[in-house]
Amino acid sequence: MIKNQARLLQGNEAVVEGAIAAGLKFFAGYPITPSTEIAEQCAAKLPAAGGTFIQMEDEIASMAAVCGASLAGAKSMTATSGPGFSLKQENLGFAVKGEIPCVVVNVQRVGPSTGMPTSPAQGDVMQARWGAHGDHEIVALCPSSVEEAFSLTVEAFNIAEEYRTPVILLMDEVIGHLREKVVLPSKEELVVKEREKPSVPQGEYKPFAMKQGNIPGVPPLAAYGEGYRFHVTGLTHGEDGFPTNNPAIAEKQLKRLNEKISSNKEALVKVEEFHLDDAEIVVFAYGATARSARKAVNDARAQGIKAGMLRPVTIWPFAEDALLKVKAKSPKAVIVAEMNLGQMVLPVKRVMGDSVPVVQVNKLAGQLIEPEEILSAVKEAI
Amino acid sequence: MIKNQARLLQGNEAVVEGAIAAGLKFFAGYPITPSTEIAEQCAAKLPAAGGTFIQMEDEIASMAAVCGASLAGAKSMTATSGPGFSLKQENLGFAVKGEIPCVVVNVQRVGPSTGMPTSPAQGDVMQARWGAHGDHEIVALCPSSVEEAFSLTVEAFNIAEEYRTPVILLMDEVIGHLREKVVLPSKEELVVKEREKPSVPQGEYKPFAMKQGNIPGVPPLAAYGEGYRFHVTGLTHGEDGFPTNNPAIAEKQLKRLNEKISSNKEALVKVEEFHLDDAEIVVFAYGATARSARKAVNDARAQGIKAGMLRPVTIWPFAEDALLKVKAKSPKAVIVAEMNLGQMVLPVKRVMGDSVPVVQVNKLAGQLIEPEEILSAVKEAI
Amino acid sequence: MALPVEKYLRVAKMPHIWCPGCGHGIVLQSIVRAIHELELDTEKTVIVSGIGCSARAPGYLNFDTLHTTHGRAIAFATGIKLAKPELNVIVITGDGDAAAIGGNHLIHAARRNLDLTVICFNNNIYGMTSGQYSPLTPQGSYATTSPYGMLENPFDLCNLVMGAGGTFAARSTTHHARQLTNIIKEAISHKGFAFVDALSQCPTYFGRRNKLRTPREMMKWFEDRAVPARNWDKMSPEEREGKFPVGVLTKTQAPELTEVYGQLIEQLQQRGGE
Amino acid sequence: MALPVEKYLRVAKMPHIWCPGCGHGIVLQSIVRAIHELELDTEKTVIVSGIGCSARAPGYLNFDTLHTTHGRAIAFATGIKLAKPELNVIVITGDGDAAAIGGNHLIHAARRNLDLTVICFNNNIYGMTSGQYSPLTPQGSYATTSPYGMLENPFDLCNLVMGAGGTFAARSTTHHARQLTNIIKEAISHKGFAFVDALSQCPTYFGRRNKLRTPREMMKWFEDRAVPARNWDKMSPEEREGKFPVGVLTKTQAPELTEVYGQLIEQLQQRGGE
Amino acid sequence: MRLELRLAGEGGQGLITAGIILAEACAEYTDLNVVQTQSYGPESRGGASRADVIISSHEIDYPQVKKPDVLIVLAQEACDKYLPTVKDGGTVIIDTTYVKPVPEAQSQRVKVIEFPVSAKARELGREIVANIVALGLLVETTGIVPKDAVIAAILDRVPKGTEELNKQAFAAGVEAAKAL
Amino acid sequence: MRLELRLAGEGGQGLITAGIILAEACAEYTDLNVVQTQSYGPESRGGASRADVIISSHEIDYPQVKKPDVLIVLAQEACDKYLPTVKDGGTVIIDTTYVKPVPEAQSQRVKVIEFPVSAKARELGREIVANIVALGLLVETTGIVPKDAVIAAILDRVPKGTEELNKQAFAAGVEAAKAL
Amino acid sequence: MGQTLQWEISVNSKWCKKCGLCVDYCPRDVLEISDIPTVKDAALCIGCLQCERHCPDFAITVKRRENND
Amino acid sequence: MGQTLQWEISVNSKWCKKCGLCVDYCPRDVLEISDIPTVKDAALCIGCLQCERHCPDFAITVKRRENND
Ligand SMILES: Cc1ncc(C[n+]2csc(CCOP(=O)(O)OP(=O)(O)O)c2C)c(N)n1
Ligand SMILES: Cc1ncc(C[n+]2csc(CCOP(=O)(O)OP(=O)(O)O)c2C)c(N)n1
Ligand code: SF4
Ligand code: SF4
Ligand code: SF4
Ligand code: SF4
Ligand code: SF4
Ligand code: SF4
Ligand SMILES: [Mg+2]
Ligand SMILES: [Mg+2]
Repeated sequence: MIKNQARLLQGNEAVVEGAIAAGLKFFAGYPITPSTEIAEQCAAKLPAAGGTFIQMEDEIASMAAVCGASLAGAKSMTATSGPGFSLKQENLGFAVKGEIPCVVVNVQRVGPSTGMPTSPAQGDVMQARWGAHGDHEIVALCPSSVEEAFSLTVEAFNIAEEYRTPVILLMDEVIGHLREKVVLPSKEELVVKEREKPSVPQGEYKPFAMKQGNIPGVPPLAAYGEGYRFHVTGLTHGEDGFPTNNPAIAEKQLKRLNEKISSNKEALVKVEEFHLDDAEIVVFAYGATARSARKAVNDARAQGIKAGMLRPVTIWPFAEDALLKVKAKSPKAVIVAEMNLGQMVLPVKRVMGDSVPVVQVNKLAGQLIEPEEILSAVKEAI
Repeated sequence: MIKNQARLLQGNEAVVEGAIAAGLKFFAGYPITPSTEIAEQCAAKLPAAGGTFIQMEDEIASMAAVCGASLAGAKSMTATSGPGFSLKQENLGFAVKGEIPCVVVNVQRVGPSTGMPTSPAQGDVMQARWGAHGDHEIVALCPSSVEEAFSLTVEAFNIAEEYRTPVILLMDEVIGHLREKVVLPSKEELVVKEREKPSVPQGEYKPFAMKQGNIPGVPPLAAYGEGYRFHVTGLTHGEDGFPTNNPAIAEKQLKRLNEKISSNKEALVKVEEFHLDDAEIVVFAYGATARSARKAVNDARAQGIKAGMLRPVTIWPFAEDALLKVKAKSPKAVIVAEMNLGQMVLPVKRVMGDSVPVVQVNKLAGQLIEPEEILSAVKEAI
Repeated sequence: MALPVEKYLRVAKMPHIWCPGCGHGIVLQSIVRAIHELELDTEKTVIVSGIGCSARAPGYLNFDTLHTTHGRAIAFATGIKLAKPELNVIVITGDGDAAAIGGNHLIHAARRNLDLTVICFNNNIYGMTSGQYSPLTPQGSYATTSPYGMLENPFDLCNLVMGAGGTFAARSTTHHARQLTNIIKEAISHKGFAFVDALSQCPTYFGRRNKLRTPREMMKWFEDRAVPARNWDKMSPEEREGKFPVGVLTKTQAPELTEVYGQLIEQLQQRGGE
Repeated sequence: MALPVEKYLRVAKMPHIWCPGCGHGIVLQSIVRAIHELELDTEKTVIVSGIGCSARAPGYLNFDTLHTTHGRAIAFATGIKLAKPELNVIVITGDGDAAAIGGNHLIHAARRNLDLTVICFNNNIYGMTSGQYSPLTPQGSYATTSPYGMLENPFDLCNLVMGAGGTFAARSTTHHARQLTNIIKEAISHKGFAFVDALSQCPTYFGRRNKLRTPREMMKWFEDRAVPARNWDKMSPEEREGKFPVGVLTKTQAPELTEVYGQLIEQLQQRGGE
Repeated sequence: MRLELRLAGEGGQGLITAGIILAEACAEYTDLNVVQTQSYGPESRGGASRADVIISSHEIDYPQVKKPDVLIVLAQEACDKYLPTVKDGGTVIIDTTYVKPVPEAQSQRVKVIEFPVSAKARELGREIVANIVALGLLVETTGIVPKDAVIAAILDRVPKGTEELNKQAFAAGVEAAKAL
Repeated sequence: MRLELRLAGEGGQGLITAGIILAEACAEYTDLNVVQTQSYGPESRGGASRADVIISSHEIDYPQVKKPDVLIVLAQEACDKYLPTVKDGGTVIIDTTYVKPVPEAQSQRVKVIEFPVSAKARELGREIVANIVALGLLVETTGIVPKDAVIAAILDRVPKGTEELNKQAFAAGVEAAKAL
Repeated sequence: MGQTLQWEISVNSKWCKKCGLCVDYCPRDVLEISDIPTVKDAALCIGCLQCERHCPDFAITVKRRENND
Repeated sequence: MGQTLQWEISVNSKWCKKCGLCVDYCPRDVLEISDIPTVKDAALCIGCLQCERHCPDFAITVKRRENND
């Protein structure tokens, strides 16, 4: 028989396919359920793709090695789950501060602590935003399907490289372990972006310049070994990358660091709007939960209820504008469904204010929320 | 000359005085500016108080040792700043899950990453809430003076022991390094609480029982070496402490774990209300910033402006009720002043909804917000 | 000597989760036997572990037990021991747990000569996460993350502990179950930090990938390669090739940390009392 | 040989932040001299550090430089080296950075025999945070966190690296500045992991508290206690008391990780091309 | 059309592989949509094993199997555990080599097919191909996936040298289903 | 009443200690409120050093010194850096041993007191007590803290055997202020 | 006494995982295994405990008969 | 040639931190220090570089005079 274009891929596998398609050249990781297949696939596939895989001594070292490799010019990635994600926070903060492009995958399982290693959760959504100390913005993407595990990995690399920032691919165990039929785009269809290189002579290069670069606030990045001989530090630094205690310079740099993300929200924040136009009840859901939500919406529509779904594909920065549009239409309720005790519901409530009731559907013991559970919330809210 | 009752103490020193007064018997830490004096004072003072100080190999090990010591029955503490606090997150989550009483001090400095080690910030407030993976509640206290550094340390131990939970003492560099005149309470004036011991026979002890204990949801805690021979794990577990994959049991336990904090908010959440009664402008501030806010309120009052301040002494759980009371009085604005890019302003906005404008005063480059800066925001808002 | 299993095991939790033929059960039995033969007070003995197949052991042991985070068992145990020096504290760990993520805690406890007994269930592989290479996986061996054979050198854990200044390091295997018991007894009795490298077989992940088809075959591998420590020293590098020493490899005396600290407390409290 | 300082230093950043008489400047100079004498390509050499007084060194060096997080320099360097094996990667670290929080990365890099040169500015103390004890602080010495004298045993870092399987370990001191330069040259030239324990003085925190009143006095301490490696082996334990060996303590050859990995890539790519 | 299938037994019986092969057949050789999931034990140490496959002509939203249309069980424990989950009127295929007859109460609720799957595989030469025999049964019983697609998928996956054995095993399953 | 004082010089001159002693005097021997803060260099490696003390009869809210009422400087760099921060009409005490006369523009804005603090200390036997001489000058100039309180606080802190020297140093500072 | 049965060998069938190590390690061929191990010839047993010590599951025990004197 | 000045010793006063190590290490008593080190008697210098090698601040350099042949 002749094969068609499609393949059966596991979510974790699709991440690796996406990463290699995006140009991954370095992976450092430490095994942890339910993300381990990502490391295993990288071990198998990277060397033939001219890249390097290494299993480090722990997650801290993995995150460090990823930063180092990226500064040497390699597109880099690591993958983990909750406990390892907690350990990576300090060096993730370093990547933010040093403006080092890289992709960090967190396939979420039930916490807190060791929790339920093989069961799905969405309990690290707030941690993705706030897990590292100090003020910083973060970009996090949240796939709902194996296809998206592929495409958002490519997107994660593109954002990382374009914005000089770590990007978190925030999966859940359901998507990580799900095998699904997917058609991968051809090389020609793929949009792969590369980091901007400095255009100035070596002596004039300022790795943290305020104004240079294609994207406002994002300075071009040289690679080690190219003769620019630049300095990167986690200390608050000036445009030249050297530490400063001058509050005016510090303030400027810290603002740029944050604004390169926050002021580019329009480009960064992607959502899926499903039957939103006339929706009286809006379900807000992401990741695997959005698949249940989609079924619930369809079922509700079948029963004559005007339901819709807003799915943040970009989970951070927060999809505030899309929600404001929802709010403007004064739906009867927004239902936030998530596999945790209620995390994204907090910003949703903040945006909805006093006028739109926000209802929660939560599940936190390792089971995917079922369409029926959302549907009954929809019915109750109507 | 005869000394009076008062002493000049540094904030960090006061923490150690408070801890020893509360019964501290074990300190494990790793030096980091601006918290190091806490470790140093513990090294000097603990052995004479019959306790043990150890400088561990890193912050992860410190947090681990603190958990171990607490399970062996010793009141335990560690202290750090941002980078170390990031590293502690995984084991902090273990303490939450294992319901292990302990106190974790974070003296905040400017982040992200190494940032400005000797300059103050309040950039870890959200991290304190969300830094560890998985759903969990946390208690965090935030002193505004050296006196409070003492009293809230005692309080932190009391809450930790009573609620079987880690408690974060969230300081900032200003308070940590400030020397101030304080009068410490006498032994008799101090309220020191001890963890509840099991009252059942050894064979019947369930370390994670749903209903036992003085405080609803908080099971008594035996110490290792007392013959109870119990098991503690970071895996999701049942009442007996052994791992379970039964979603019903898991859900119950995870809910109890969270509700023992969230449903006792009334007892846990302390705020200071300053001139709130007739306030048209309410300044929301905490830690060192609240001292500037207090001056700003006084100055505003002197100029005939009805300003007031709400200071969350307990920073987590969030002072929602106190804010709702503020909201009920429909002030002209709530001004949130904090040494970060805007963190606590998010829940404040959520509670204030659409009716009360929320204004931000932020500073993020290592300088304490000045009273004048808050005052001018007050004036603008009136 | 028959083993009163009910005294030491939480029989209600048995059978344990380990695969058929997993060496970890044999090491566990050796520990229980050692505790029994030493007549340790079961109410004054705490067993601490990290995360891994091996780390599940404490759940079956009827003592005060603590199943911590991956790699951190020794650090938790440090807190227990310092807070209550009268307790016997035994750490059960895996080669990944002890030597990968937990390597730092291992060498620091060894350096401090804190009176812990650390027993590494060393199966050369990450069992719990289904067979990735560990820092003990021999060069050339296959694991899910070394699909082309392990490229890195492995540690010799006893050498590592000795290099860190450890006062007791020993090795045995599941094949040498009797010796293993005796070594664990000696380790527990040692005043100071004691490390036991207990070679164990993971038929499910290491064996299967490396053409060692049965548990017995894996244990035969141990049998064939183990050399008693007393003979090891006399062997030439060529003779040592492909072999490893078993037995007590180092045993010296040095001040133990809780003792030293106890003396300090006593001193200062006396001084304070004067 | 006169040192063309402008070629190697970021002169605009000088003078450096170190205290008067701090040994770190002497170690730094030895590194620069070694680089100069080896004629390393300054555009193909990366200097990586963690956090500490020592870790500030890269800021003054006119190379690609990376000042990372505390203890993690070797792990960052691992990524750099693996991603671009043609670079010379030199890690500058402190005794706290390398041996306390960073101990695990040190032993793993040694085990892997990754071609890094790690130079530990070992002043027995945490300088940057104002004088707490480190895992290298000698027993009995005073530090702000050992107000009653250090109670723990210190590491011997070269022994630790050797125990981890390191292929090159050497020690020298700021007193032996010339030897130190030569040792660093040898370390950089070594194909594989190379570790240099460079004893340095912190007059501000270690000296002051331990009655070593001047930098010279501290260096005299090194002078008096250092024994050339070739003599060390012949000394009895009593003779060794209070002394330490300087020189190259171990140097062996073993496959280097980037080479091995490079071969794998080549193999697989050829296979793919067939 | 959305069909939910469950394959359950013990670790080592190869049912996860069978589930994946079935899903690959759909994905790579047909126009059907498909998702496949499986049980991950708390510690993935032997014991029970389960693979679920959802096949649909439409997009598959909710990706989990709650009430399988068809269940095939190769071990008693698996049968006890999953039989009650089968949809009313659904089908259960039991491997009589290891599974006792289904209790009356259940056999009225669902259609039961009995076949000595493992014994048949042993008969063919190696019990290890019981999963492929099971696949044959399943494919023929449901009729949803073209058999040549499944055979192609089998051949994509099995080790060199075992192609014939596996084809025979699949055929045996198919035959058995036809005969029932 | 709220008085803001700043003591500035180089690391090693003991000005932080002097600031703490002054604050301890207020805290432990008077009814005054007091807070003390100091500069922490980015890396606390030598260099400039600064201690601030706020003394008040009321509660002290904002704890930092923005514009000191009184500044005492024992090093040129400190003078250059902090002189401009002094409140209009405030007082600056300079140690003429190390500090050049204050420029015209500033000396019109603030009151300048000149005294060879360090030279005086050297004269008394050890330059190390310059900080205590400075304290004497400061206390006498401001008149806010009772001198016996300060002397008591000095004696609480200084090493055994140096009590007399320190008392003399303090007295010398007081005398100097009186004489000016 | 002589060759009477001195050793009582028992297998806990709930714990036994059928790995066969007890059989492999018995030096006297006392045991055999099809499902769980069984005693083929108890008289051969010398009470060496090899089976017990190498059982990963605490499933086989060898005890001296109490009434054998 | 003879005893003419072969070595040129220079101190970078902006970098020198006055620690005195150069003086301590000079085997020929060439240097002295009150504020920053100065050359007492350049003729005694043997160009051993002890001062330079032990200067933590790259502040003292010893160069062979170029016109000394
Ligand atoms: C922080 C963290 N990282 C990774 C894991 C995943 N993990 C669990 S056990 C394990 C390895 C276990 O290997 P080993 O210690 O050798 O024990 P074994 O299972 O082989 O007995 C890993 C990587 C984890 N639980 N936590
Ligand atoms: C995670 C973390 N923990 C602690 C610190 C604080 N810290 C900075 S440097 C240092 C120790 C430095 O000692 P060493 O490595 O010996 O360097 P030295 O300053 O002595 O040269 C510490 C503990 C930190 N920056 N980050
Ligand atoms: S996976 Fe390996 S180590 Fe884990 S229980 Fe099975 S055989 Fe033992
Ligand atoms: S504190 Fe010590 S190590 Fe740091 S610069 Fe000063 S002398 Fe050197
Ligand atoms: S005790 Fe020895 S002889 Fe007896 S059955 Fe066991 S192994 Fe065989
Ligand atoms: S060794 Fe133990 S588990 Fe294995 S077959 Fe024998 S009795 Fe059963
Ligand atoms: S080169 Fe030698 S002799 Fe000349 S000044 Fe320097 S140390 Fe003295
Ligand atoms: S050694 Fe260097 S810094 Fe020290 S006094 Fe001499 S020239 Fe100056
Ligand atoms: Mg293992
Ligand atoms: Mg040091």
